[in-house]
Amino acid sequence: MTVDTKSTGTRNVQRLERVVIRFAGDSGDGIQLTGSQFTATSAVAGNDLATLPDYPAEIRAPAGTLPGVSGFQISFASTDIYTPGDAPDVLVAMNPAALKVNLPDLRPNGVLIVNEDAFAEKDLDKAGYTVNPLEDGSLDKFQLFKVPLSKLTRTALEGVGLATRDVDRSKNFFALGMMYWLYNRPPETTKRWIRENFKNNAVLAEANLKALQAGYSYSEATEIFQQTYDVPPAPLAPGRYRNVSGNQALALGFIAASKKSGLPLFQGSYPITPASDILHELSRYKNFGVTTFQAEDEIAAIGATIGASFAGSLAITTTSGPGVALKSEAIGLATMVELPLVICNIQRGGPSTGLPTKTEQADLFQALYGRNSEAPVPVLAAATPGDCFAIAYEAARIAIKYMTPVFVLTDGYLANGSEPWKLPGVEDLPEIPVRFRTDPEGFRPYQRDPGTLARPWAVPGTPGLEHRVGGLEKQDGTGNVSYDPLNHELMVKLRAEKIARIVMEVPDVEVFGDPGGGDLLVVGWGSTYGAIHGAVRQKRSEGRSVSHVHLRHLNPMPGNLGDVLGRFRKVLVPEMNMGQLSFVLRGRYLVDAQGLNKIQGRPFTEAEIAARIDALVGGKK
Amino acid sequence: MTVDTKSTGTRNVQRLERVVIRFAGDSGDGIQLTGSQFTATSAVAGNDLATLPDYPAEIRAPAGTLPGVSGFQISFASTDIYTPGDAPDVLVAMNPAALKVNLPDLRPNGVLIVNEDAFAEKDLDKAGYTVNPLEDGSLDKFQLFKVPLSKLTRTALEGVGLATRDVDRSKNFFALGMMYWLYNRPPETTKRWIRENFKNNAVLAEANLKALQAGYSYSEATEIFQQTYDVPPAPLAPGRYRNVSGNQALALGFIAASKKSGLPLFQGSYPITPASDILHELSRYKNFGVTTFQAEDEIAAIGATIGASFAGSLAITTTSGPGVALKSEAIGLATMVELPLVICNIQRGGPSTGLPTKTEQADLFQALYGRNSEAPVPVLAAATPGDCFAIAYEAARIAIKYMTPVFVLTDGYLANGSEPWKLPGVEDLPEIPVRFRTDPEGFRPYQRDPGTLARPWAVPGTPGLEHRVGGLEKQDGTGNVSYDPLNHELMVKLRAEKIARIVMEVPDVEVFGDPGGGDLLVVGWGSTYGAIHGAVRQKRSEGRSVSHVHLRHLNPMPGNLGDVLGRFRKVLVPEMNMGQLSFVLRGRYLVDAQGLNKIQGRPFTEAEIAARIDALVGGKK
Amino acid sequence: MNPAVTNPGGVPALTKKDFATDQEVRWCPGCGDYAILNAVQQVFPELGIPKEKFVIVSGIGCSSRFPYYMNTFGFHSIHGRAPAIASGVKLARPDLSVWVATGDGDALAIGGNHIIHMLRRNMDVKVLMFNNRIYGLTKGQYSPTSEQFKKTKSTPFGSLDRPFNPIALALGAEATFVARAIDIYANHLKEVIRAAARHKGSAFIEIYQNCNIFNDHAFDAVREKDTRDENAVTLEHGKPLVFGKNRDKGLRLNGLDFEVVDLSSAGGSAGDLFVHDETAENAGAAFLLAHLGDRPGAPTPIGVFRRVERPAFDEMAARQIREVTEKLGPGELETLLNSGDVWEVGP
Amino acid sequence: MNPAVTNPGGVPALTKKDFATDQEVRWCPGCGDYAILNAVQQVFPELGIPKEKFVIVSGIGCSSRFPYYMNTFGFHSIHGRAPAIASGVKLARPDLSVWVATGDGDALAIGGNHIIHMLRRNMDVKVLMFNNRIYGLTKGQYSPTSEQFKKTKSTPFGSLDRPFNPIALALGAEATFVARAIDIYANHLKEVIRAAARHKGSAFIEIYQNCNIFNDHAFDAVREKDTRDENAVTLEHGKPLVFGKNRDKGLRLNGLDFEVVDLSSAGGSAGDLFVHDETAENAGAAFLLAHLGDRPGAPTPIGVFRRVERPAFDEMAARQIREVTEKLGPGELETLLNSGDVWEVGP
Ligand SMILES: Cc1ncc(C[n+]2csc(CCOP(=O)(O)OP(=O)(O)O)c2C)c(N)n1
Ligand SMILES: Cc1ncc(C[n+]2csc(CCOP(=O)(O)OP(=O)(O)O)c2C)c(N)n1
Ligand code: SF4
Ligand code: SF4
Ligand SMILES: [Mg+2]
Ligand SMILES: [Mg+2]
Repeated sequence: MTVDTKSTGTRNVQRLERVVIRFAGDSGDGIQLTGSQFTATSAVAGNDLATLPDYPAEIRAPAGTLPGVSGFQISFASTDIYTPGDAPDVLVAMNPAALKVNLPDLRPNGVLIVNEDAFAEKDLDKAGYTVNPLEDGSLDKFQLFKVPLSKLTRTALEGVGLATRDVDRSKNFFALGMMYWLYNRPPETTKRWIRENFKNNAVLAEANLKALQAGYSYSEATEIFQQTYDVPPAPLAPGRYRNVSGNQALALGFIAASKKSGLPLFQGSYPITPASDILHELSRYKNFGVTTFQAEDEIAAIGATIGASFAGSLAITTTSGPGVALKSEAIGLATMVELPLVICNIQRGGPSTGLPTKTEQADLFQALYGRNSEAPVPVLAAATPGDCFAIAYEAARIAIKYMTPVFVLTDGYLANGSEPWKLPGVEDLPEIPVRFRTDPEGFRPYQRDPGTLARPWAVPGTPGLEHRVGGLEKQDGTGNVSYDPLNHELMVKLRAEKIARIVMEVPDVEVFGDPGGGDLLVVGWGSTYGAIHGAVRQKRSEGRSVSHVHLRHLNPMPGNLGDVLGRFRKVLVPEMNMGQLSFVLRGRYLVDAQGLNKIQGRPFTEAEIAARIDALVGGKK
Repeated sequence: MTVDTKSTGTRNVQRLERVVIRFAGDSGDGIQLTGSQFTATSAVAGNDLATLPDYPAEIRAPAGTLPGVSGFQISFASTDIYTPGDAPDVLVAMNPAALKVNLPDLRPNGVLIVNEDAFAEKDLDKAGYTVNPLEDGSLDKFQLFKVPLSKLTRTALEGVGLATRDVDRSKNFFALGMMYWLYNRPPETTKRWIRENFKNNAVLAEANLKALQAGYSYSEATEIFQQTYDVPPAPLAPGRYRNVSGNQALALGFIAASKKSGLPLFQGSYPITPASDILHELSRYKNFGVTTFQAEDEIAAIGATIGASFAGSLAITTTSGPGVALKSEAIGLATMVELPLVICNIQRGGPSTGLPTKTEQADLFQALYGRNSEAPVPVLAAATPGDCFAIAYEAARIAIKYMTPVFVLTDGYLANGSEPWKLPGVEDLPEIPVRFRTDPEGFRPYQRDPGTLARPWAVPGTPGLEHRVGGLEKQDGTGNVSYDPLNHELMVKLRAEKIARIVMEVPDVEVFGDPGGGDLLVVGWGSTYGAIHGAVRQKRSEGRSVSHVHLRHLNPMPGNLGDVLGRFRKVLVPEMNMGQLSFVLRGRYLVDAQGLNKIQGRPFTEAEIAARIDALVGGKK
Repeated sequence: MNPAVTNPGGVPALTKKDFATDQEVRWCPGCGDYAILNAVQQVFPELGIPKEKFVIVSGIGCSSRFPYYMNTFGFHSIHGRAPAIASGVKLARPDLSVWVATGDGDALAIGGNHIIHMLRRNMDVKVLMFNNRIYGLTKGQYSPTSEQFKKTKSTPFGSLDRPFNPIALALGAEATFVARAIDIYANHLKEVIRAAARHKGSAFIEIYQNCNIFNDHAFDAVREKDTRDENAVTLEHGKPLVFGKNRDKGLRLNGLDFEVVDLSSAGGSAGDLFVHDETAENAGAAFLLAHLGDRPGAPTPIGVFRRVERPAFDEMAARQIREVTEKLGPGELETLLNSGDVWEVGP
Repeated sequence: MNPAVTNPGGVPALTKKDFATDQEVRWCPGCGDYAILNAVQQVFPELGIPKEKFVIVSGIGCSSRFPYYMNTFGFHSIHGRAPAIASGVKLARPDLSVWVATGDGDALAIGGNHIIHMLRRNMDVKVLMFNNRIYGLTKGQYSPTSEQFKKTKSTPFGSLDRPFNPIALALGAEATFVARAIDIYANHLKEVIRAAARHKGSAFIEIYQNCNIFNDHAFDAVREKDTRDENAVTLEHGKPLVFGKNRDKGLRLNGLDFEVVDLSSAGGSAGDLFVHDETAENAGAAFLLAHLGDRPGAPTPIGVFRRVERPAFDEMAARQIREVTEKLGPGELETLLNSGDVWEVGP
């Protein structure tokens, strides 16, 4: 929450607790870059933060149109924060279309910075404005700053030796420079980034550096902002931090698991939004012994993954919902041959192709039930971008220990969003022991570990362990094909029991709030963590009897969950779907869970959850 | 139940109420043929009946081995019956392997007819017998008839002009002749069939006719059976009957829907056990305007089906569980473009390739939830082989009326099993009105019918209705691509609401037993109908307060189901899976449904269900 | 029936505008897709087919947005499956003119199997494959037609896959019509599209398409004015293969190898040049031509590689239904239900 | 590394028996699969590869039960996906000798895409495709290699699909090793399998296999003693193409067409016969030979159509990892985690 952002009329530095800024412009305007630079700088400044990129499905929708608008929201604070914020305090709009799409979210009296050079008639036309909103008074309730960004950038870059078209591309750095000044942030991190990133193009590097500096100086010189702000560092737990997106963290988690287990990492994948970045990321780490295989489709991707697992790799496959649909038959095979692999679903809006660049968490059912017959698989879900690291690591550990495919669910919001992430100590990571079977004496491919029920991992190349696996039902112990009725029932139950026993790996849920019970328990999973947590904290601070439980393990669920649910008078499950977790809780625990369902391709705001809490346990009227 | 089958010592005809016969032999022995001939004859004789074929996954497992054993069980009766019976009264075993596999099921004092010519040492070896069971007294508790079937057949066929190997192939007809005599059945139906079927091979026709007659005459002449039996016609409802298997009935149902709707039938399919026969069946009916397309895989099969639906056909795709897995992405597309099609899943044992020739009903979750994101689809399930006709017809009707893909679930047991089926009057079938949109005036591709919420079916070739559909989220009404958050939520809800409204088509459940409530309600779905119904009838006749509800509509469920469930103290759900319907009932109605789960690749027996009923509401001790 | 054939006249004259939709075209400025759209919008009105009889099916990719911009019936389906869906449309309604718009990823990565099966079946569907040798929509991963060792988002150290040669693959799949064109050479592209429309059966057209965002300059050699004449040879039915800015080079067969002949030099004679025959029963020449561009110094052929007549699948399917119906009589539901061993149970 | 090459000696001598399993072989009596199993069991011990280094992956079908009968590592996977799984095995462990056993349905219907992609990549996996021109396991539907107009369970009035020519398809997919053999001609089959094993990269072998239950006699012309010499020509590297019971016929190129030469007659001379070159850079001859059997009077070639050296995918992938590691140094987890903009928050 911001303490006070009102302009006081004299130039001064005001201390704020939390700020929400949204950059918006054409998809060609470099908005994602601008946003991530501001993020990096805020991270280095020690703020807690959360981000929400939002870009169109088209590569380049026609310039200046509403569908072409790209946005990036960042919330940074001197306190713990959990979401990129509900309503932005500041909106930077590079053109009329960006203004039109984003203005409804700007909070009253918010700061609105626009590139007034982009408000010519044809620009207004494309955005569907009949009158110029900069002139018709419709923006009166905001603090409007009309800045001739294009013109100023051109002036600043005179003589650099770039064509006008290219010069105009630098105007995002000009805007960024202004924002750095406004928030008293040194532009050093970004300068370093520009130098590094354009090291092969000195002219562009110079242009961008100049534009950045010009924006900064312009703000200082013109005193356009009568006030600047300072958001002090957040009291983060001591340690080393970096800013990571969910997809990055996921990739790092698997590399860490590979290193700790001593197994080479194999990724079989086929590009799909918003999962492709994991492939891009991992393909850079060949010197970690990572094999990335871009297959001809999702089926081949998981096929190769299963093959690599059979051959003794830590094998993963990464995709989004439609890709998981294609992989379902092979996942069934993996449950039958009981090989370790991790299937990551970076969920997006559906059904079908749906809203490919938007977020949703509607593939829980698919992960749990989306296969023919009884093919149970553990399901884990990350709560925040940084948590993707831990979830990936944990999924790999469970897969190997229990010899099973494991599902990891994240979503577009986690994948592209970022937060400061406290680096784990490599030595603190749990061990991942791997015991390949090597002894031929008494070897039986489906002989199970009495504790975990895992079968042995006997990889090709091991003398004396020649054996056959496959998708037909196996005889208990020998693994030979068996059509025996009772053996089939036994095997179905053994496979189920093996997954059920993974509850041993699942920590009991911890209740944030009143562990002993109360009026309302809000249960969430996945990326809703931040919004739910923020809302519950707020409502608790207002005295409501409301608690929060967040599930990172969807199958098996924590052993104490049934008990915990029973202690609350009401249970609310906010989800970005039509009530999937809610249904599962009802079915498993016969608890009358109610859903709060948002299916808009964008995350919950804290306010939305807070409002429902109010409705359920009485709020301010 | 048989009234009395004990031999009385004098030759006479005894009247029985119900008989269960199992034929068993090598997969090369023509067992399925023998079984279906006995079935046809019993059907024509007016019995109620039910059958259960059971054959190995291999085309021809090595002759004489246990995995090569093929079986066919038929139960026929003068009363209503619901299953092929638990323990056979008669077992015909053509070789030692067939004896070994099937003997455990024969009821004590049952009739056991064996081909003693097939019990040479090497035959015993292959079946794993160390001593000859025909001689070691181990069969004393049965009425054992050792018949030199091979020798007798060879004698009978002398001079027909067939090689010994081919002569031996006719011994199944000899055995069938004996059974006809034993059960006082005229061999005419089979004779007609032989003449028709071997019309291009006079020698084989003669051989088989002779063998059949020889078996019949042999029984009469030798008086080997001191008693024969008569099972009078069952009091079936008046009408014309024929015997159908589930796959046949399904095919007929779609042809009927095609005729009644006036739409050409299109089937896109890829062969898979146990669904292939639907393709075989429909491909014979080209003169009904049926287009059957054997695609390169299941994805292409449903792809073509969606295309044909777009182009205005009554389009169906038929497969089993692994094939459905592959189709999941396309089913999502079908929900988005809202086109009518029917997806038939003839379920088989799983997971993965599992037990391809065995039955199971473990794909309910897959049908309900096996897709990315929120893609609801109506799900129907047939209860008996004959019911497949009605379900297919109903699925087609709903698909067209609501413009939606519809799932039909049957299973291997229904598909291959058969029962007497009362022919529906063509004029009694419900109408299937089709209203293609033709008027360009005000046409909007996603304008919905206010009642059903169906969108218009505007097929290519219609002037003025040119429009585009696809898998991206659509704008309400126009169907244009839309990334608007609130529109997305609206559309997700509209799609869900459309499916929910199909409850208007779903009759309220009728309780067999005590509609007002009682101790126990047994809820079933699919092919468990017969076993549950039989068990519940039996237990009711013993005075237990137990009722039966059988679901043919799994989504949406009948409107009164929640109420009905609430009237019973306990709810039991027998399923050939780990508890899928049970879970859904719990989740939807918060009822503490208990599962009775059998996952053995074979159907429940009445006794198994009766035993659980006893355990729950107290039975005979 | 091929609608182009059965609807020769009586159709109100259509224009390019009739085929434009009200949807904003959303490709990057400069994308080669615009040129292809333009060409198709120009050819369709000429074909004598009523507008409502066109169906364009696509998969997923930048290229697959094509149907949105064509005012015909359209289906923007799922990744790779357009040929299957189009096959269903055509089987259900052989009177429609069915087209597939697809990309190199859509058609040859995930959709490879459907394409080759549709081609071998000779289903009367026309495929426009926009080959930009990259995955455009997912922002720049290499595709099955990308050159080996290409550095892309997913292969920062270079890709390892050897590419498909789409023409050779189509020929290997027994395609009856195989052609190649270039996005911006409108007249040639339109000629090829017309020929595909006239062809009865599957037609496969590879269109070199520049993706100026993720794979700019991929086709410069054959696409830029100043280099193309030296690097591309246009296949013309019944004509010798000649190319070069001054049409001073020709191609001659030496055994099974093509060799370039300098027509301006003394030894070069137009007499022994290879004469292209689209309709040759033997696909050997087409196959050799498909690989011509691989060899240094040899030009890349554009135009129709192969065009042979075979019965179309959809036509045969319709005929089979007609013939069986003639033979057995139209199916009667009542009779069908009553077939087999039927018995009567009295009241 | 190709294990055949890197493990030349030091391996205890293996025999056929070492490769038999304790599982009962469950094909129909008389099925051609037995002969293929026999041949493979005889060749494997000769290859100088330790038994545990063999992996055989299959899909689903009668043919795909193959791994159960080979005492190596084996994977009986799902329908059509064996090439993908095998690719994963080979990428993870390039030191293994990886084989795919598959059928015409498994490989060319549902699995068509994986096969062609594996071939173009030149993944070092050997494919034994049992072509019986039918779906055996599902009891007799036509397959993508069945002749057109075939009456089967699913096509009682005759199928309409034109078949794939598997050799042509493999060549169209840029395969580096393509061959054909016949189930019961053990010596030739074994020779071809040996050549595939020696080849570094993908090898595709089509094996004509008789299904005596659902498609008996499909290959009689080239499979029966009395007809085969007239109907089949054996391709031998560096040798002219000669066939006939009395080796009295030869094949000569006339332009791009093969023609049969009667060597016994006056005009016939062995001098101008076509000399087979497996290793020709240009796949044109192989492609022409692939279609030879289509023409009446011409024999069906068996043997190796094409065998060219290209770097294998798995080898390149391993090399890329080595090279990047050499260049950047072995990855350190600690360093990786600490990369980018890292900052310290004090206690
Ligand atoms: C099942 C599935 N997998 C992956 C994707 C992601 N995807 C969309 S388009 C595309 C590739 C597009 O490449 P291409 O067909 O060459 O089209 P272009 O964009 O280059 O025109 C991919 C991988 C998807 N939409 N669906
Ligand atoms: C996903 C899936 N679809 C279909 C099947 C059914 N099926 C099993 S084998 C087979 C075809 C086998 O033909 P082929 O590969 O030629 O093997 P063959 O039995 O002739 O050796 C089919 C369609 C399956 N097992 N899985
Ligand atoms: S990304 Fe490439 S192919 Fe896609 S629209 Fe842009 S320029 Fe065209
Ligand atoms: S069905 Fe055919 S292919 Fe299969 S085992 Fe029998 S003979 Fe062999
Ligand atoms: Mg592309
Ligand atoms: Mg086959």
